Amino acid sequence: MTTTSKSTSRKLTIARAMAEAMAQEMRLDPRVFVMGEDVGPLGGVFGNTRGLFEEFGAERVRDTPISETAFIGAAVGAASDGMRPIVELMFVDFFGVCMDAIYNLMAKNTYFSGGKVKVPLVLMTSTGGGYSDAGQHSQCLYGTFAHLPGMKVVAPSNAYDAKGLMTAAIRDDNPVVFMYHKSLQGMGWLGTEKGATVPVPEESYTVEIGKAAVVREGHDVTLASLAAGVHHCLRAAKILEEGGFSAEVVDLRSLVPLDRETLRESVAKTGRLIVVDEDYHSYGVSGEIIASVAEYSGCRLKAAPQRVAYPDIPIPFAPTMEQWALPNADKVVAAFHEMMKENRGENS
Amino acid sequence: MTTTSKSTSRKLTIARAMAEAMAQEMRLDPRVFVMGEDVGPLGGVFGNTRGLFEEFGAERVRDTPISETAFIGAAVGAASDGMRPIVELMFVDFFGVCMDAIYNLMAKNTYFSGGKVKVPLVLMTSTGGGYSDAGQHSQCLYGTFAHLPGMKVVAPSNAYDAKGLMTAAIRDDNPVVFMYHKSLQGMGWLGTEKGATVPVPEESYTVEIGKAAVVREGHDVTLASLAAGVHHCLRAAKILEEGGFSAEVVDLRSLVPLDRETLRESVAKTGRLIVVDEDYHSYGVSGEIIASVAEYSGCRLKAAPQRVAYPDIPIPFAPTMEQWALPNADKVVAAFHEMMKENRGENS
Amino acid sequence: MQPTTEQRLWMYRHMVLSRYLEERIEELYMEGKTPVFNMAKGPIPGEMHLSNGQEPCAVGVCAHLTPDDIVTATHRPHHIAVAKGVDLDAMVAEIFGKATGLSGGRGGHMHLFDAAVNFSCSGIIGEGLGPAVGAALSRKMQGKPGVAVAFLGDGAANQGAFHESLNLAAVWRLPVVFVIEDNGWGISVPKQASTAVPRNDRRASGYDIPGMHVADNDVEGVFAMAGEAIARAREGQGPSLIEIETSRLAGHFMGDGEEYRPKGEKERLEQRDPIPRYRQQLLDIGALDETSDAELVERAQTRIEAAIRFAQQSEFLPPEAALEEVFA
Amino acid sequence: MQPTTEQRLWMYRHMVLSRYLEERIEELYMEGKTPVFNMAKGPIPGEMHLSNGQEPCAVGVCAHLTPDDIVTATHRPHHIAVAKGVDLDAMVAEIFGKATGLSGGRGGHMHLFDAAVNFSCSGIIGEGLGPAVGAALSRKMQGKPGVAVAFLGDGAANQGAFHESLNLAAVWRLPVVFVIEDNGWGISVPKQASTAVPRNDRRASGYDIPGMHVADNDVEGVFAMAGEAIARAREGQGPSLIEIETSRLAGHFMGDGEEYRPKGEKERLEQRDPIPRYRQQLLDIGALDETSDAELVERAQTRIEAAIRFAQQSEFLPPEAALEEVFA
Ligand SMILES: Cc1ncc(C[n+]2csc(CCOP(=O)(O)OP(=O)(O)O)c2C)c(N)n1
Ligand SMILES: Cc1ncc(C[n+]2csc(CCOP(=O)(O)OP(=O)(O)O)c2C)c(N)n1
Ligand SMILES: [Mg+2]
Ligand SMILES: [Mg+2]
Repeated sequence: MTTTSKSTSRKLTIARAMAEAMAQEMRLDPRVFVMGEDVGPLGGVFGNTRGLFEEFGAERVRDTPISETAFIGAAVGAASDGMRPIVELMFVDFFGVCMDAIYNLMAKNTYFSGGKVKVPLVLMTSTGGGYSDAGQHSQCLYGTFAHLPGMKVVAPSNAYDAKGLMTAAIRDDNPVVFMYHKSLQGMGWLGTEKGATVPVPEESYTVEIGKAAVVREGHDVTLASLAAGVHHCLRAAKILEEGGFSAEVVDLRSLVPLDRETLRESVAKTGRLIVVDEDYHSYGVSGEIIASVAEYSGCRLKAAPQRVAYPDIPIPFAPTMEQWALPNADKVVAAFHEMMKENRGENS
Repeated sequence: MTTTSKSTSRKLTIARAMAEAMAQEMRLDPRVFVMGEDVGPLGGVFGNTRGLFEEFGAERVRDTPISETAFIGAAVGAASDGMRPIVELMFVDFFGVCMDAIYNLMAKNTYFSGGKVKVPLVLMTSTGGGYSDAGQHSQCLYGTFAHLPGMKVVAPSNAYDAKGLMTAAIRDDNPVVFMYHKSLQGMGWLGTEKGATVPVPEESYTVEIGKAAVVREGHDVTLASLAAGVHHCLRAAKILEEGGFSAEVVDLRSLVPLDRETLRESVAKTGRLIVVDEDYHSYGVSGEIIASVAEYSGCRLKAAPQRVAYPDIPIPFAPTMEQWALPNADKVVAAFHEMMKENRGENS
Repeated sequence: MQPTTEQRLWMYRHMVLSRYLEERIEELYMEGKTPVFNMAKGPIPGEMHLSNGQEPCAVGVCAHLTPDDIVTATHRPHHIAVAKGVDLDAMVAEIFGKATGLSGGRGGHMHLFDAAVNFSCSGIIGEGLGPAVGAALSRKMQGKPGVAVAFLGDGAANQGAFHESLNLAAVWRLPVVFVIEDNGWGISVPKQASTAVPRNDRRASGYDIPGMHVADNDVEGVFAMAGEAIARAREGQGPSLIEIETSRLAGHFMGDGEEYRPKGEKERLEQRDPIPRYRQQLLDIGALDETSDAELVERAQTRIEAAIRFAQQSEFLPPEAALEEVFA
Repeated sequence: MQPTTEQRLWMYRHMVLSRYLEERIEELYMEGKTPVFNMAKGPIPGEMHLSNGQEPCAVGVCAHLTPDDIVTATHRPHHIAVAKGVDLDAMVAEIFGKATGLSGGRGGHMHLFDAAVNFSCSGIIGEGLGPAVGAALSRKMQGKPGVAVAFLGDGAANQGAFHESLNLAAVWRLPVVFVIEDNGWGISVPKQASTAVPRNDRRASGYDIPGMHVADNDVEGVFAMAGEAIARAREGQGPSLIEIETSRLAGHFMGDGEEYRPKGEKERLEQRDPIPRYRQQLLDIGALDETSDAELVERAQTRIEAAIRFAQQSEFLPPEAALEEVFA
């Protein structure tokens, strides 16, 4: 199902790419509908439902009360009854008010029913900081969602993947958590990562959930990341190139399923691994990626793997502190140079 | 503050050790009180508050409505106002209905207030399966709690540690999540892991939060685990001993802070690591432990580290399926033998 | 609204079916658990929440439902499953964890899913309310008939999910009925220690929906109120809330010592056991006579015994099947 | 209950203080954000929820409170913080993220904590209710005086935390007052699209507690109702719920285009701006004259300017301070 043609040169932001994927699926399939806070006339606080209310009306683009437990639970009930809801949890930071509906209900009903009840539901939610929204509005929580079985988890780094993953998510018969990073949305007021706004075909296409992409080839080190982190890696790779080193960048795209093969192949080639993760350092994505490589005896590492992750602290408001704590290209470059000091010989 | 005297030969179950620690602290400090569902006259579904209601009455041992968000939120409010609540979340599986109060409030208020508001609160919660309570009553979720900054997380494997960690937790000025494993509680109806019921001094003592314990020394492999997993490791170590191998068992005891030093020292000595974790396989404790060793260049591993974790599936009801999926000593032994097939040479 | 004779007998038969099922489960559950009670042992391991005494809630509501209507039930689901027409063989097999069970043994007694009759339940307090609202929304959006009924305990009426779900259903005027089985207890905590109002139907006005109350575990009272609420829902008049005074004749779960119960409560409740009471009522009005009753009871027992045999004779799935059905 | 002249002037002064603060923040917030609005830029980055128009809720309630009483506020906290007596210098410095801020810049505008006057707030809808209940419990258990007031928006009244907290407070008969600032909006969603009842005070009866209502953003109406509710709480008569019709004169947050507002609404609300209205009221009854008003306004402005200067002249903590204060 994956189409890789990028025939068009039309560039879209992730916000518009998401909205376009939803609109196309809503035109095709009357069972698809959207609900969440401010997804209607406002078009989503992060712009990802813009235009949907105007085209599909209040029945299919439903503003909800601030009742995440009820409306996500309701989405599960609707999905089990034949609908294909797309629900928005405005900030992933709010998961705590509704996690039961997400992980005990949405993620488990298929299993509990022995596969007889399907839950085709997309839960889209914004992640990430960097604009001083402080500790309850800036988290990524990738690890929190990826840890709990029964839901797929994707996090695109650019508009092409965002559209393709959204279409794939809507067509998937399973719950898919679609995590979009605010700094990539292309909403001016959140700053804009230019690299996220890329050519997007007008026609509908899917990007397969569960496949990582090698977005830059190299042979000295593997930089593995997702969403905003991919752009830090790409910038770091450029800096490293200037220094004569060649970095491979793996965009995980999907945390569940996790494409360990692509990751391991890359590290088997480069012999070095740096994981870049805006989620908290411990017990999360960075640990899992490193472990996935370490436990695989096919990878002989030339140096201990490193991670550039968010420290284990709540996210501070003051920009000085927040920016200092966030991953960035310089930290990745520094980690690489640190790594090069270690000499394990060729097969350590 | 840590007393290691085990002068007494009186054995207690973890349930009784927890209750004793609470009672002793409640006698000392009028600010300490207990609340949660069925902690009063019933004495806690898992027996850990038995006797408290009789001694301290309904004011200090408060049965609550089934309103976890409100009563955990209330505990935070009380803790910030000078009280020292011990709150029970009956099964950790229920975290989804109240995680906001736990991680956005309890865990962050100290930081948000710049250290000016303290939240001395113990959140105790039962974990673990093995008795066919199915997918909403059998989880461990260690990784879920350990991943989110701002709360300490402990999980004792025996009554001595349980009492000492509970006392330490109550005296701590920070929120501490105290995770007790049902199979270790010593409640007959949940089966009983004999090794968890150990001599416990009558007098009050603390076990330092954040210190792992080497509960068995060895030199061929490090078996790292916590709570019920420690007993699987100890059994595996015995089996391995019969085969002529010497396993070191590290009881992590505390996930936050994580005692990476003890862990790394052990692996530096043994050169091999198997992590045993009843929590879900991916993005959790097992990944973090492996990564913590792999990223530390002081550990030269003789074989790729392995994990014996719960697969990434909801927990099935049927005992045949559940028992098959759970970690156990045989799986640890098998992982070790698998590991021994790999020959990396001495410094790989 | 008065039931027809046929409806009366249907309700009575399903009460008898459900109770006999519980009695047999109680016996079977204890196999392997004596002399030492260990929940992990025996042919039915794990927690077991029996519904003895709460049958009026199930039958009085489900008498108005078709297989097409949706029901979400609680951790105490058997009586409701029986009344909703869940496949008995597959249900009992699920309780035994067998391959022939509703979900091959992956769910067990708290996770009974029968898509054919739109039944599900869950082990988390208040968790069924959101899905019922969503199923009702689905029907409304698809223009398909169907009412959703969410059952919950009196304890569950203090969960946030209760409030959010009632509000959402009311704002969107959805065909849902919320039915509280008020047995006066949430495990060991009595209702008055956990609920700020004596009667939860009073909370309906906070959502501008009708609140109804049935006293004394009265089968036909439930039938009447539920009939009204369900008719309203079918006619597009939106949700209702019903609270039913019922009784938990057993412990919270099997193994519960019940020391927390006030002395004499259990005996008092047993004297008001709704099944003999309803039987007498039916005898009194001539809907039933001793012979037809004996026949009905025997047929019910035979049916349950067949389901139990089916379950006992079924195999377990191979252990590796644990890995399947995580994703569709 | 009628305010004394002193109370009237106190309320008016704090409304003026709060409004002037918001006006200045509005200007300062936009520094560095023109011509392109980017939330990350300028001396005050991040989200900014102004309280313009909602001052009556803050002053009418806080007029009855001492520093010892507890207040938990929302994501829109400035007016309440000002009325509760939060240290203005440290508060403004916190909004600027400075070392001298209430928490050294770790919290920012949605996370203002001033333990000296028992004030806190949070960015999660409904999150302050549980802590207010707990603080009230703490006072009751310690036998210390003190009432807790939880402020919330009308949108928050549909969160599960609302229901659970009101029930818990009522069951335990705690000294808490829940105050709903009904500005008719939750971001872009109007109240009638999210709330099943026109007035949330109606929900009080679901907890057997008094429900009160104040129409038309009326300062002295708030004062009267809050006075009653707080007095009840102090006397041990348990919690109350008050809903206040107020108005959000600004957007939901700075940068909000507000296209979703019905035409003319904003102008209508501005004409009913509570500050000139209350000023006129005070002039009419002679509590204020033009001179004393001008003086009061000037003093207020001077105070705010001083706080802003303090904030502007303060340093940031060193970046590594981000790692501190995670644990006590
Ligand atoms: C969110 C949540 N909290 C707590 C529990 C534990 N629990 C299971 S049943 C029960 C009591 C429920 O009382 P009620 O709703 O009245 O139902 P009843 O058992 O009386 O039928 C509790 C507290 C749970 N399953 N889910
Ligand atoms: C649990 C949660 N859901 C959603 C949000 C996003 N959000 C922030 S403010 C707001 C609107 C709140 O409306 P209301 O309670 O009426 O307060 P107001 O903004 O009108 O003062 C929403 C939805 C949040 N912060 N927390
Ligand atoms: Mg009950
Ligand atoms: Mg509002």
